[in-house]
Amino acid sequence: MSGLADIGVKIESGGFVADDALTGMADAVLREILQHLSALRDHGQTHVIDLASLPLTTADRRQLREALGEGEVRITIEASGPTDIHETAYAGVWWVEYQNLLGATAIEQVEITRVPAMLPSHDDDIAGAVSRLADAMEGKNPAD
Amino acid sequence: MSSTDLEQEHPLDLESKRVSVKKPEQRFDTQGEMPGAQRVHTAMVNFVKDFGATSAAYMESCVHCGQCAEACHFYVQTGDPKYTPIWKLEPFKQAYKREAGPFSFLYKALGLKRKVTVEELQEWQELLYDSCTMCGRCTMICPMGIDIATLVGQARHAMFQAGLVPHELWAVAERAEREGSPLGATASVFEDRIEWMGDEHEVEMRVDEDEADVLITMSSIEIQKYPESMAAVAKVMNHLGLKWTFRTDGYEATNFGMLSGNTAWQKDMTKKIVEAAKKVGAHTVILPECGHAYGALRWQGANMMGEPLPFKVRHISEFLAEQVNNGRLKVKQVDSSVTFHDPCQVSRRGGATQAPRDVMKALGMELRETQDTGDYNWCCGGGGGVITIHRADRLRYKAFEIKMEQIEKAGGEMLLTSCSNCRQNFDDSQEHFHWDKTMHSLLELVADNLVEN
Amino acid sequence: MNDKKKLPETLGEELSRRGMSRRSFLKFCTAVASAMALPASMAPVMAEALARARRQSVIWLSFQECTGCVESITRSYAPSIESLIFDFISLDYQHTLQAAAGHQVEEAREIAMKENWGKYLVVVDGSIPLKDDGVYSTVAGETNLQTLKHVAEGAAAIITVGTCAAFGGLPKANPNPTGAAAVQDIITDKPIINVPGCPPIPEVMTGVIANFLTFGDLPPVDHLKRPLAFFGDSIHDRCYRRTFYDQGKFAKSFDDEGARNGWCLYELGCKGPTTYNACATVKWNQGLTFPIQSGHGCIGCSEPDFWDKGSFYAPLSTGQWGSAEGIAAAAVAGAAVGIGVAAMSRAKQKKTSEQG
Amino acid sequence: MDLLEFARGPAMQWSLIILVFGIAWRLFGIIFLKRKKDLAEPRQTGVLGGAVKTIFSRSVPARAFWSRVMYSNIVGYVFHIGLAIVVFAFLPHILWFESILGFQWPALPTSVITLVAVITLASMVALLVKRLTHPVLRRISNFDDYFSWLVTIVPLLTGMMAFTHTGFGMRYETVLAIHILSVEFLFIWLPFGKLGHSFLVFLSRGTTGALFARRGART
Repeated sequence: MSGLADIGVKIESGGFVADDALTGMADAVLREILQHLSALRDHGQTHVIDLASLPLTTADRRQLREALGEGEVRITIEASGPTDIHETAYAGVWWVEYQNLLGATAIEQVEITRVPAMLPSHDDDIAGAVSRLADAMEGKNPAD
Repeated sequence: MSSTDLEQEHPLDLESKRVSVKKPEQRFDTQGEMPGAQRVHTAMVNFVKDFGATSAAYMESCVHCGQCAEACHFYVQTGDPKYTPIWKLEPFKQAYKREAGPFSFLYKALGLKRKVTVEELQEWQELLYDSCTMCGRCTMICPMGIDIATLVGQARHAMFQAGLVPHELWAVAERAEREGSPLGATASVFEDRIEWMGDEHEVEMRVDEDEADVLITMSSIEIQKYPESMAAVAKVMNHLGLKWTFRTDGYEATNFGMLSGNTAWQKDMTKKIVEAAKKVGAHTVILPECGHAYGALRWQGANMMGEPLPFKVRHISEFLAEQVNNGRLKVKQVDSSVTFHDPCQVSRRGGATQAPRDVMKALGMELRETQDTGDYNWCCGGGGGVITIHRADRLRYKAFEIKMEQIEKAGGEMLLTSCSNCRQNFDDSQEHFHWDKTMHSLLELVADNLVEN
Repeated sequence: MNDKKKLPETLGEELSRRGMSRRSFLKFCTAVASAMALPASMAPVMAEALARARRQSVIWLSFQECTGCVESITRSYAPSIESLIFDFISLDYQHTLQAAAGHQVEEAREIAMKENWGKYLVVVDGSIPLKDDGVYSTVAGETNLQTLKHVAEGAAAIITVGTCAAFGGLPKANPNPTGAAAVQDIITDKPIINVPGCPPIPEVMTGVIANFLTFGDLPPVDHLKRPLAFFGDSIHDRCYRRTFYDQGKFAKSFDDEGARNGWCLYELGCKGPTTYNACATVKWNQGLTFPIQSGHGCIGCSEPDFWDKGSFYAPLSTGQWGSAEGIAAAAVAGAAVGIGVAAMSRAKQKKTSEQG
Repeated sequence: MDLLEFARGPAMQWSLIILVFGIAWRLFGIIFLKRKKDLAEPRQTGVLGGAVKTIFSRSVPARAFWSRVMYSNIVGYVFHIGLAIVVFAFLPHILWFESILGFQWPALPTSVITLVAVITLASMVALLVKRLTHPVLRRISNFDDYFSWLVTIVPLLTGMMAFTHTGFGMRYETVLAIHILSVEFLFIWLPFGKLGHSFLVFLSRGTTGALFARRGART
């Protein structure tokens, strides 16, 4: 071989073929979601399903996502990389997707709750915000 | 013991359809005075003495698949697993493992394999003698190619040395050793019968010629029960214009030494024929219609004598086939269909399966084969000395049912064989079952249909 | 290490000092929980607990090592939330990273030990030489063995970082000239957790420390004392190329069609089936890739004695069948015994034949 | 040294040495026993041809016996062929052979191997059931028959466990080590028990073939 250009490298896009088959896992997850959604209605119990912990193929995930559909709310959070949250077509079922700083999907979760845990402002952050706002109004430079 | 003693001790039963000694009132199935342990020891020593590369290869390769049972007429007809051919060798397999197998040192040191007992050997007498005709059908089915029949023969040697032979078989063998014939066909009886047959059939008989190209031997079954075969063979020989002779010092072709397992006696019996043939300078010895006689001289003779035989050995059916094939023997056409029963020792184990078929073809007969025929033919059930043993009768008849059924199905008008032992078994069984089929001799049929010169 | 400013007491304070929102922290905790296979609902609980956690004194001992483990942990692709944990802990002794030198350093260590007796964490990278009284590696006139024994005495727990500290690693490889040993071979009376790998995955380190900070003890471990959350599955079990293995599609060389198609590397000596680590799931360089994804089989670096288990390129199903000479000798010996036994049997036969 | 290293290292070396030693011992120990010269005039002299022919012809039962031995033959064949496929057509095994022989051959897809392994397993169970229930087989069976069955089925079972990553609580490398060790035990046992038929079959079939060919009987 005379150079790197001669090495035939096949660049595959969009995941691997082997990972692209339906296993029927999506149906099982849907049943689990239904159960937890009922628990939310009856007892106010929340639940999170970490999709990484389940043996889902890319195709399974796609199927699950399509089955849940899109709802009214769509939120983007910027905190150490973007986080996309949207309510699915079923109220109380949220699709949470964390991305890392490189922009790759790090974690995908289905959260069954009224408000996703990421959304509410934390007391500590609020406390910090109070002082920062006050400082800002007094014209102080927060950098000091 | 004189010959009168012989008559008193084990009188021959010449009246019945098959020849044997009269049914003993009291059986003596052990011979000689020997403590049990010594019998076992003698049996094992003699078994191992015979042991060679061939038997070892066989003993080692058995995978206990049990298929040999399916080839054995005694098992197939009774369903009793003890008649499984390889099981008949069990004590000797045990002995082999203990004495010569790869773990023999372990077995001995740890006493893992107990010694075979004399009771077991006595029990096995029935399996080795009463229920094995050494027909070798099991050899044909064995996926490992083990020649079980050979091993049974070897086991019989050991059993004989240990004095564990069935009463009748020992009696006829002993008579053969002393009188020269197992069934009372002494030299003088033989001579008388030759003369009688010569007169009766107006055929020229040649006895005790000094020189001859062909020595004709006879089986005592023929001499005693089917003397016509002597006339028949003489007719054929004369027809061919050969220089032939019977010899009173070497005529008995049966070898009960071999069947009972006494190699010394076997050698004695072989020696008589060999020496007679040498004396007259015969280039061919013709064996009669007797299956085991063929094996005894054709395949074991030279080995018994320890040197190659200076003459050719031919079974009569082989000889007839040669002669019709080369055109010297001219026969008339017989307008009949025929079913042929292959004698195991001549066909399957002798390699002369085609010979009788050539002869029947020359006779223009329509051959109607049984379902299993030729090399896969079912044994008549009487070979290997079984026919002489009274206590084996029930089992022998049971085995014979296969033959009757297959022959009925084949449907030949005539029933032929080229073994007088098979023939007497057919006669005896015919009587027992009141069957309407009679077995005939191939040789006699040929002799009756020679084209006049 | 800034002495002038008052250091934050808790991790929560450290967060607000850095202007890092609780949402970022929750995200980090969610990632840790996911990696450690904790229930997803544990993440907010973990975040609260960690935020209240106090600074942890850590003494890092480096013995026979190559500093690759430290490199792995400190040289992250970008400043990440993982580094937070390292900033937050009080790294009271670390040869490579500390500014001070000489006797001061040893003194600082002694002080930290005294102040946090029974509470400090000990992190060890590198193996400990035992041969010839351990002369092959000494620091400040003290052998590694002496140092380890001394420091371990007041430790709350020990975390080994890298295969050398966990199992002996390269220094212990045959013929092991220094008599190298693993920490667990020497210290038997303290909780030890092994984070092997050559080097180990940074996220695994952080996960273990986060676990210690959150729950006050070490996470569940396997029979080799490795955290089950990261070492519970083999590389093979979680490998994205596993399907190809199941289908029987294998790369035959590193530049064939199979290799280009990303087929299984079993035939090229991949040790994935017998190697337990989180490479296939956590991956390296912030989840970018891991060796198999980059086209090379797993070499089994998180397993004991991986150097001595045959070639990295020999398939797992092969083994040492010995030399052809050995086999030939066996054949000759067998034949000799066979012929001998046969000859003996013949002689015996001859004897019995002559007797009777 | 852990179990897997032991299995892949010294255990493999020694089991192969014992295998080769044992086969040589058994074969030479039989071939060099007393062999009487057959003095009878042969009907034909193509004795070697007869031996070779019988070695092949006995692989299939004669037509006359079909109805009586069909079942055992079919199951036996399924078991032997199945085992051969699993041993010789599964890629990890081929790689093992390659490490000894220096060359490899194409493997079958693992899904096929799995199917074959299951069928082989079933046929072995069927053979055992027959051995335990058929009067003839019960009568003639001994320790060797059952033990050799066990020694053969254990590698098959552990192999399937290793392949499917089913350890019943055992780790993969332990299962793999047990699989390799079980094969090594088979190597060690093979020359001395009835598994020796794998090489003795040529000797016993050949012996009878030569004998019968000499007599002009069916080989």
